[in-house]
Amino acid sequence: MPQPHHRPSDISLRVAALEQLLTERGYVDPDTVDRLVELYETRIGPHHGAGIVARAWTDAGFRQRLLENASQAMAELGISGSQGENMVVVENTAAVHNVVVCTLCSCYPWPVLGLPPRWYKSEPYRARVVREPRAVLAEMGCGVADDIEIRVWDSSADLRYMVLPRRPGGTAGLTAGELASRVTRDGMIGVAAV
Amino acid sequence: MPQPHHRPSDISLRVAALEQLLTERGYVDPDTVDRLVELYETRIGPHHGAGIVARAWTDAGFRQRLLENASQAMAELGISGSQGENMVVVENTAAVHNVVVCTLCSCYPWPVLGLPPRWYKSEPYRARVVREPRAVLAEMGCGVADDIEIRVWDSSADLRYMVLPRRPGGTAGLTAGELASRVTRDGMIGVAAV
Amino acid sequence: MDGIHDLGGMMGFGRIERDDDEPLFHESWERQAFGVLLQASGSVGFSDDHLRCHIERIPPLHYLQASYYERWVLSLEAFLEERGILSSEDIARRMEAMGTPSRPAGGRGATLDDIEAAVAEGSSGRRDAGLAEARFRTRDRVRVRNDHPGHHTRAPRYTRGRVGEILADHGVFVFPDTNSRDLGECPEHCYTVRFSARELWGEAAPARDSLCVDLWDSYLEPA
Amino acid sequence: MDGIHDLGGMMGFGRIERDDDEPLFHESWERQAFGVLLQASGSVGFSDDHLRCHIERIPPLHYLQASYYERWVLSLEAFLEERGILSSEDIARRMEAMGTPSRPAGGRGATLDDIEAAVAEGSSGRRDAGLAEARFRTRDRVRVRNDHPGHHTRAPRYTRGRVGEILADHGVFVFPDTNSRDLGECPEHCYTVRFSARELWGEAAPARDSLCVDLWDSYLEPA
Repeated sequence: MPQPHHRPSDISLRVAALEQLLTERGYVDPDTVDRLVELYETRIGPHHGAGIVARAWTDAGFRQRLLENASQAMAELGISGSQGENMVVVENTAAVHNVVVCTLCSCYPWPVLGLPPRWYKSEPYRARVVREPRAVLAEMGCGVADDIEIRVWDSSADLRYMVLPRRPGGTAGLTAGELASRVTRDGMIGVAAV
Repeated sequence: MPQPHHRPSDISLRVAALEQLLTERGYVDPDTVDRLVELYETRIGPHHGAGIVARAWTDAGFRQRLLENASQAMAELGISGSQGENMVVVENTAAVHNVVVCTLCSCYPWPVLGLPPRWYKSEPYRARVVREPRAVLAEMGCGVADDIEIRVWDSSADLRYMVLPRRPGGTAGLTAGELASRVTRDGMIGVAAV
Repeated sequence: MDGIHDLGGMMGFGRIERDDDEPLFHESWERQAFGVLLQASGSVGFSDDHLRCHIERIPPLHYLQASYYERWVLSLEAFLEERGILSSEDIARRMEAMGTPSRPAGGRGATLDDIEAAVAEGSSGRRDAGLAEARFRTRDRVRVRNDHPGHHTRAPRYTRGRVGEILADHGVFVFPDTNSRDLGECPEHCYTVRFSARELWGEAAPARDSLCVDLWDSYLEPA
Repeated sequence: MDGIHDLGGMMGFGRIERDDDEPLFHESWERQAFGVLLQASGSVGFSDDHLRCHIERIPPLHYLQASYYERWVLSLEAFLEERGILSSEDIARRMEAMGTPSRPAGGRGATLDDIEAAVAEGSSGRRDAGLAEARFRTRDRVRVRNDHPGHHTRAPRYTRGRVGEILADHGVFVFPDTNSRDLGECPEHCYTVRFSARELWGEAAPARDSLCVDLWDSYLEPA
């Protein structure tokens, strides 16, 4: 473990040295590094999750398959991959509001939501949402009525969780594409209504 | 609560400002501040504890009274005071080795040991000695045989603990004063044999 | 509260560093802070419960960065601000005005003997034994309630939900959970509870080792 | 290990700060670190279990000071040093030699589609269901063992000793406690266990709320 006194003031130099050394030793290829990042910058993100949600709202059979075996149902839409090999989708209902966290690190369903926002990885969120989810959700603008159960999912193992939000009212005539644009990343984490 | 961004680089200036303001408002008198500190610099310290230990080693009746009601027995020697109003003395025997900590803050028996050393207040000591006392004691040079019970006292309330170490062998002819000089602060915390 | 201060059992801290021939204070401001806090505690009604309560609220990163006496200072400031005695702004402004540390002139000139007598008196949290009934007796088996209150409390987290035996009843003491919040002294019996190391840390702990923790009556339930 | 990383339920952290219109990476070195780590994980055999294990060993103060990707970097370095691939000194020397950050020239030139296909494949910790027997079934009541191992483990501290109900058996997965220490995959059933909020946090918690935690078979015992 590098000791604190070795800690560089310039982490960017540290990472550059690491990449250079690993490249020289054949463990890393800088071009591949760039393409890997580009993938998350350009192709993988919460639009995947939003598409899944919209499809579930408009296709009862898909919704059923999604809740039974999320990874399989997602594969129908060509969505799969690292940090989402074993997906679980949990459905908000009139009785239950779900919210996802990883208290031990910051596990997150990358193939459907992309990389996590900073707040999801922050100590306050990880520490607080398991103990006082109502206060946290209210603070984040997503108050939940007292008669609704809040169910917090702490992703402590290989399962990765996505919330299927409730379909908002007044959206009967919308297409799946229009519906998808209503779905937010925060809604699929469970800290927003949709 | 002062926020981190208010945190002064110069804590000494902060304390000076605090003392000046509290003096102006009549809550503090700088001369009394000095005398209070002087008391712990010149009069109160582990020599009090060492005297108690030596007396217990040489006076069976005192030892008995000390183990039954430490505050009362100490008062016989004129020792009492703040952070030691309710003292408990725990005796090391052939079967039990005692060690004292305060995991929640750094409670310590001031009237008998003075102010605590830095290591006693440190996170590693507070965190580790309750969970792995054998490793901690070995690391501190006070290995305890496997067939001896280690009993850790976590001073979580108003009681303050002092360990009565075992009297070392070969000290039969010594006076109480000579014995007292053998007793260390660490022995009375329980991280040294004597 | 289950704050960073509740360190018992937390791993990852590494070795215990001991100083050789350690001075009583490492910095002159520590000396001054110690004296100021000791005197102020009496004059502004800043009890140990208040001291601890405000230390526990220091955010975790700041807590770990701060030294022992720095935590005292932060706690006293928070208390003074809460009571409307001094604000953070008062202190910041004064720091700016002072520029460099200096000390005010002494006043009453109490003698060392006066001070020694006052300190020897102390200030016990013990209250009349008749003020509360003991729900437990020596040798009773008790379980520490699995409560996680947000306020100041003195049952270390590693004892919550665990079963031990009452080793001693020390009598009746001011209850920190209420006293720290100015909800009254609400005195209760305080016991030493002895736990086996295995009960607290699991089967890997040495069979004969034990931990003794002092716990107030209402932290406990029959086991 | 019961390290600082095990944050669930810890109090004192304050408000959750959200960024408006947050970029995917806040600094260019984060972008680079993310890519390097992703690629290195495959080429040096740095599993998620190893990543987490070494993050958990970062001393608490340093852990809280470090950002998310900085913890990744520290962990990867610790792993590389442990395996004898690169030492801290190698990195320090190279930093000095470089002076300012620069990037090496690209090599193989994998296409975005190639990379996408590899990432879409993923790398699951799931193993053949026949490799382990399930000791529990859906609706069984289980207690999380009150163990506090010094090594990497995935039962959050707030669940230890608490009773819940098996909500689902997800099949058989590589066991992090052994895999992180190179003691083998030792695959086990992994379950979602549902706890009432009151069981975890005490009677003050809302009666209907619950928490679901994924726990391996050997973390559990019948309740």
